[in-house]
Amino acid sequence: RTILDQKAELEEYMDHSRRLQVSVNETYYSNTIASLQATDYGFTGAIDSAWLCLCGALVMFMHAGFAMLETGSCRAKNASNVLMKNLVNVCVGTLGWWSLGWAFAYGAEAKTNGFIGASGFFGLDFYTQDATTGVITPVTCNSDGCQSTMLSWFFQWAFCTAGATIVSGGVAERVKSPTYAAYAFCMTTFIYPVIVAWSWGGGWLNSIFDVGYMDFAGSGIVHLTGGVSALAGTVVLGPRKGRFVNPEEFEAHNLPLVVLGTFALWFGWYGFNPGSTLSMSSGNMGALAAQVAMNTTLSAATGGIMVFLARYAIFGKYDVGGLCNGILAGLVSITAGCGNMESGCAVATGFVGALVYQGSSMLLQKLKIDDPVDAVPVHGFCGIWGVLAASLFDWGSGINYYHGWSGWGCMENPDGTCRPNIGGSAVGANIILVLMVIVWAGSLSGIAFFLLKLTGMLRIDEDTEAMGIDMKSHSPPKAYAMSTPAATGVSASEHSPTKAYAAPETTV
Amino acid sequence: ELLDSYESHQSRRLQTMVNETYFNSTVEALQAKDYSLGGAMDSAWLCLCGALVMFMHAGFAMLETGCCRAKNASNVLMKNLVNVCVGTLGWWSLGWAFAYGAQNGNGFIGTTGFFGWDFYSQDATTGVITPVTCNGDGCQSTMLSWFFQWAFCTAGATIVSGAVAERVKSPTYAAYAFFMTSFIYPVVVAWTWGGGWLASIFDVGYMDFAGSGVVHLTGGVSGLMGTIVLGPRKGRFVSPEDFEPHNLPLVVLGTFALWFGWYGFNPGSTLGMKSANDGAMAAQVAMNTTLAAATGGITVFILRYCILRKYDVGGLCNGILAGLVSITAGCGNMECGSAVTTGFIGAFVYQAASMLLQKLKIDDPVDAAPVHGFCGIWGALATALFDWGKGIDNYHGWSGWDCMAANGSCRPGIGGTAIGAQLIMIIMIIVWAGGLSSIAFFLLKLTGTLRISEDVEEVGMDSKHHSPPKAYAMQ
Amino acid sequence: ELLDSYESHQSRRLQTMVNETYFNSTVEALQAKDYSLGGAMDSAWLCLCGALVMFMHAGFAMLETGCCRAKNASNVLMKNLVNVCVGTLGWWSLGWAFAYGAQNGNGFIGTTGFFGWDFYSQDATTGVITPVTCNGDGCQSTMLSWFFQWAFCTAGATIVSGAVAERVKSPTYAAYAFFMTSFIYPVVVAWTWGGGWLASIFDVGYMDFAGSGVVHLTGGVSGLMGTIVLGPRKGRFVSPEDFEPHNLPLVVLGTFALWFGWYGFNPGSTLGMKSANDGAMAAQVAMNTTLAAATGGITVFILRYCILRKYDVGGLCNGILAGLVSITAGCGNMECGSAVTTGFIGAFVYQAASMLLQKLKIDDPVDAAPVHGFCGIWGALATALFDWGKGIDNYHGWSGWDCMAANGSCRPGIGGTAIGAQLIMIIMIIVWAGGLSSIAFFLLKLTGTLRISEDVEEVGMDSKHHSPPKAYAMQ
Repeated sequence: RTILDQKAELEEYMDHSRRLQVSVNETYYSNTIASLQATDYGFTGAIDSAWLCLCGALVMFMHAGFAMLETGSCRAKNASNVLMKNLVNVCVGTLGWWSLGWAFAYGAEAKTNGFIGASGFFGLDFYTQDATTGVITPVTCNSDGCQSTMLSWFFQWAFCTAGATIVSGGVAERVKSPTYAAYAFCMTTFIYPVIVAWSWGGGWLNSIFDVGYMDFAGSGIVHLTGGVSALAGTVVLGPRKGRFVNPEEFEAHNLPLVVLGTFALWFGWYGFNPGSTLSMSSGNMGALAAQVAMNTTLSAATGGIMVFLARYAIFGKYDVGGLCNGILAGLVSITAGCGNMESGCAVATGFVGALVYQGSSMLLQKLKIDDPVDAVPVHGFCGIWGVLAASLFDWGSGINYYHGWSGWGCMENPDGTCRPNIGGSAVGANIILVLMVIVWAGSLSGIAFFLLKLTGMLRIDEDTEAMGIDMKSHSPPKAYAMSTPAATGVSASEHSPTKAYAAPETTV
Repeated sequence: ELLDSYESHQSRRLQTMVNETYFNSTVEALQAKDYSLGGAMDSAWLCLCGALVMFMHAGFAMLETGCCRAKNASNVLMKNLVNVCVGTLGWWSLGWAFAYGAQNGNGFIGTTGFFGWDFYSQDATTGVITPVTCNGDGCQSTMLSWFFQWAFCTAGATIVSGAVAERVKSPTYAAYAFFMTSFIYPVVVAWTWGGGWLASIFDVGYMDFAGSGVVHLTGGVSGLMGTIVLGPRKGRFVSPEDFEPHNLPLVVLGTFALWFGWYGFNPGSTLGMKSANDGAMAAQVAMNTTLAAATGGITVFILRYCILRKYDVGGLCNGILAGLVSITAGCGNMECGSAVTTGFIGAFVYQAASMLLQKLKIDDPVDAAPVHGFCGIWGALATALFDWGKGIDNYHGWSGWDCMAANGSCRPGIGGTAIGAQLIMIIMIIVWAGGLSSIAFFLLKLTGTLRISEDVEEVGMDSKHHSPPKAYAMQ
Repeated sequence: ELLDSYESHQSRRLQTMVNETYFNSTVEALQAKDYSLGGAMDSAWLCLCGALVMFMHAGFAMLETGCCRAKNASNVLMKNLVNVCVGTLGWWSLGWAFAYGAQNGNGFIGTTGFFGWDFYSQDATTGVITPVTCNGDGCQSTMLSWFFQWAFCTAGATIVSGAVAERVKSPTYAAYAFFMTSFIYPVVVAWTWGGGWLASIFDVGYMDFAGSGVVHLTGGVSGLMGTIVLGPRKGRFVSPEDFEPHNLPLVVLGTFALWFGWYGFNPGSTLGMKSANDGAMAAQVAMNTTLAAATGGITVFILRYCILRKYDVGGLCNGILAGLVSITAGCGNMECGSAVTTGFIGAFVYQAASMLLQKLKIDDPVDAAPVHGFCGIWGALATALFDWGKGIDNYHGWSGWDCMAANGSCRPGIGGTAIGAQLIMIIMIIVWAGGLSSIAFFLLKLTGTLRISEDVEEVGMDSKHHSPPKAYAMQ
């Protein structure tokens, strides 16, 4: 029996081992799983790139918004010049960001010396090339996934040139164009990049007070930098001639352009803020982007309607330009805190931002500081408010659960418990950020403009200002030629009666 | 010893075998990653598409401003800006909750989620926030839905602003816009996209992929009521040449911006982008949208040329919009030839409606009612008439490329029922939105707060009420 | 009992081992999920990029309108709108089939897919539709390709509309636009992107990442032929100051819209977005596009200032476009320093070509031929000259970051051949598109349907042919 039984059992074993052969070999298993993981890993790189390329393009479209808004807000006789300033700004700024700016802002050294980066000039070292095979690897990978340095360059380029464009509005209609181009280069290669190095680049503000600053998409880093520089510029330049004598001559010359510009900016802001997740590789990133989009929307709408109502209450007139600037004020205010606020706080932020904008706009008027497009109140003052709001309205429950960059959980101790009582430090850190941006950008811009003033290259001469820059320095000499052939004296005068309308213009 | 050798051999092989617990945890990690990527894709897609839809406001603003007279340009611009601002607050405070809040089976209106409350859950002890809701399909944040649908809601309300332009009092319109975005439109959504009674009517349900009926008809019929109650602009049918568009480049720019934004409106209405099927659907939607827009534009243009013997750029623009509105409901369940036909017929619907309004001396400054109302009706019908299936017996509806099934087999003979469901939807939207809007406008008229004074209308609102007093200072 | 205990122990362990069938089905599910996510990514990417490219029509319309005279503004706007509408129908009916239909080895022209037929497969019995075609790389819907390439096709045709503006008869231009989008351009695509004879020429093949040659040169050379056959606008070289742009804000807006749209045009030309390599390629393309645009703009601006001693905003705008066109072919296989150089040289090419046309008294109202034609040639050359490889021996071409390989090792000495291939492509496009376009325009001229009458040209097309008779009524 035992022998037979043992034989049967052994046969069963042999059967079993055949069954074992169909279970999975570890090498095969590992290869299969590794390829699946690699695909997922590759997806995160793809989705990050798609997200940031498209968001970067939206931010780039904000230049169209700035150009239309600023042009519409200025006088017709300088329209070409304002358009040109915006175009030159983005072209020069691109070369500045490429040559020096990115390296100062995001070069690896910023993380160690805390102040400024020093690698990646002219896009060098943006990829690695195998010396023997010549094969190029354009991406840098870590555990989160792979991103190309060029992706960061592109997305941050859009931010950099947008920041510089803010200044162009503040100094419009009286600054010499080559001077402004030189300043724009300075702004995009040094002033702005150094602030980025301190903050987003991983510099000293990143760990200040053991909490670090919090500025999700750049109320302080981008808008305050641009706004305070514009303030320096407009103060040094002085007001446009006659600005406070007969203000009605300085009204916006083309409101549809102003509104179009506002919508384009609002549209672009959906790249600016949601894109600042800087990746889209997980469901959490997606949820963050959605929250950012919602908060951005609410603050913009609240800011716009509040300024509109405030202006109506004060002046008894509808002010479309004010409504537009109110929307921008709301957008700037929410830019820092869109990622760590809930929707009610976003409405509150936009509400307060509207009051900040209106108050500072009236203050500048009172001080006879002439800011043609209200760049300083919108980007500077609301930028300050936005940075403060980001720490005051943090998601956490009360002051004890500051979330900051941690998203939806509290900032933690190394042992995984929530760090108590850091809300105050966080507010302090953001105040330091605000002060440092004002000191750095304000003083450097102030010095730059002041030196230019001393050398007489800053402001156009009175003659040009009276006539309009377009007429003096541009070809064609005016931005609009809406008149009929008859009015401009074209040979076709015999046909002119068939024209149904008369020219709105008479030439200067 | 036979056994011993067997065992040692076996155990050596076993060491290279994979332990199931380990395997399962690895697979779970991979599935979680895929799940998470799906959420990321959905968010990226809807955030970007929502932004495109938001840009349609720029299109509406430019189109309407360009179509009106220079003396009211500022006012029209303002109306569009105020509309989107007020509408945002309306959608946030009440609208979303009425539209997409839990209906608790009433089938009529949602009741949760006012002011964005309950959009995330917070752990009471740890304070950790979970912003997403997950189900078998993946995770989406409620805020994502809020944002994407916000763009639709305010776009729908803006339609009305065109119809009542140049004569409505601005604060009155702002109040109406709030009513529209917080109640009229959300209730229509609650019935349909929100899963209410129209979603299951006749056991087939309505079909309106991106909102020919839900959005455009709602806006269009409300605009029509507004313009009827307001009456025409002074002199509109006496000296029509005074009412021509004052700035055609703005009109064309607005049209292109709307067309561009429509690629968020229609393809984005897949409401997700986590599978190749979603992607294929979006591609089909994009193609159909393109074809209907182009067909509608060129057809209206040719029609107008036959009638007027003049080129009418504004007509061409409205024809493009007519094509776009017509295809909005059916872009997901039509093939491309049907899309061309839908646009073609939509052009005739628009042109006929536009001439009808002229004949009835109803003054719709931007032809909002013909474009959004009448073509919206046509679009909602076309989606049932041109369904992919093979004839009337294989209705696809929301099922995409497959027939509507019951117990695993295709349900026969439901094409007629589907058309019936569409008719009910159309009628209910007209009754609801048209009724409420006309009541609202009529009450406002009775209180004298609806229409500006004759004096203001003569001079232009800009110079009376605006600072600066004119939109252009080109000199 | 030894055996018993062994067996029970063993079987317990065996139960925790992974069965291969189970493993394979699990892995297959995961692979299918990844495969599906890849299709979703591709679709989201190309739908959105296609929409950006479509928005370039807004840019073209604003740029061309702003550059022309106020009296023809409506007509220029109309030409752009008609172009995109007619072009859509042309691309749908014939164009896509000629360009991307199966060539059956003829290498010259595709022959399947007219009117969007065969874009999906339908099961004859169940009626279930499968809209995607899958291969080893993943699944894409043919409609996705149709949509993305549609935007390119109509953009290419629009280039011509700028060159012939202000004097061509509108119906004539519409007929030409149909011919362009249904035959001239699709055949060029069939030779290149469609996989025809230029794709394998000289055993290296042409390299044109996003279409400096395929799109821009085709449009530019056709525009040049059109403007030569038409002759200059009356008085153009007598009183040039009358022909200055009538609305510079529109010009600048158009330029920004085009630049914005180019981020769909170039990065979207990865034609997929399912791996980190696709993503890195898109990022590189975006960076190079940016640098060339900025360099081109500022260089032309400075050149013009040196020549005119005046600031020329229109020149700056065209310089940006010149930089963009120049980088379009090589944005994928160049490093950033080369992109700056390409933009820099492109600016000179543009400025020289612009002055050459002036000298030859060829009147190109928006400088379409210098921007798209001449810079298109330069771009197609630059892509071979500035290839990533180490010198002439390691040509990369379409292989991305690696050399073109044969039998696993780099093929040496093919840089020269590659330049040759580019030259053949350039010459063939000039011959084909230039030849057909000039024949078409010449025949139209002979029949007297090409150019508007002197009378109309004098008064302006708007007041003669348009309703309303003027584009602006600002007063």
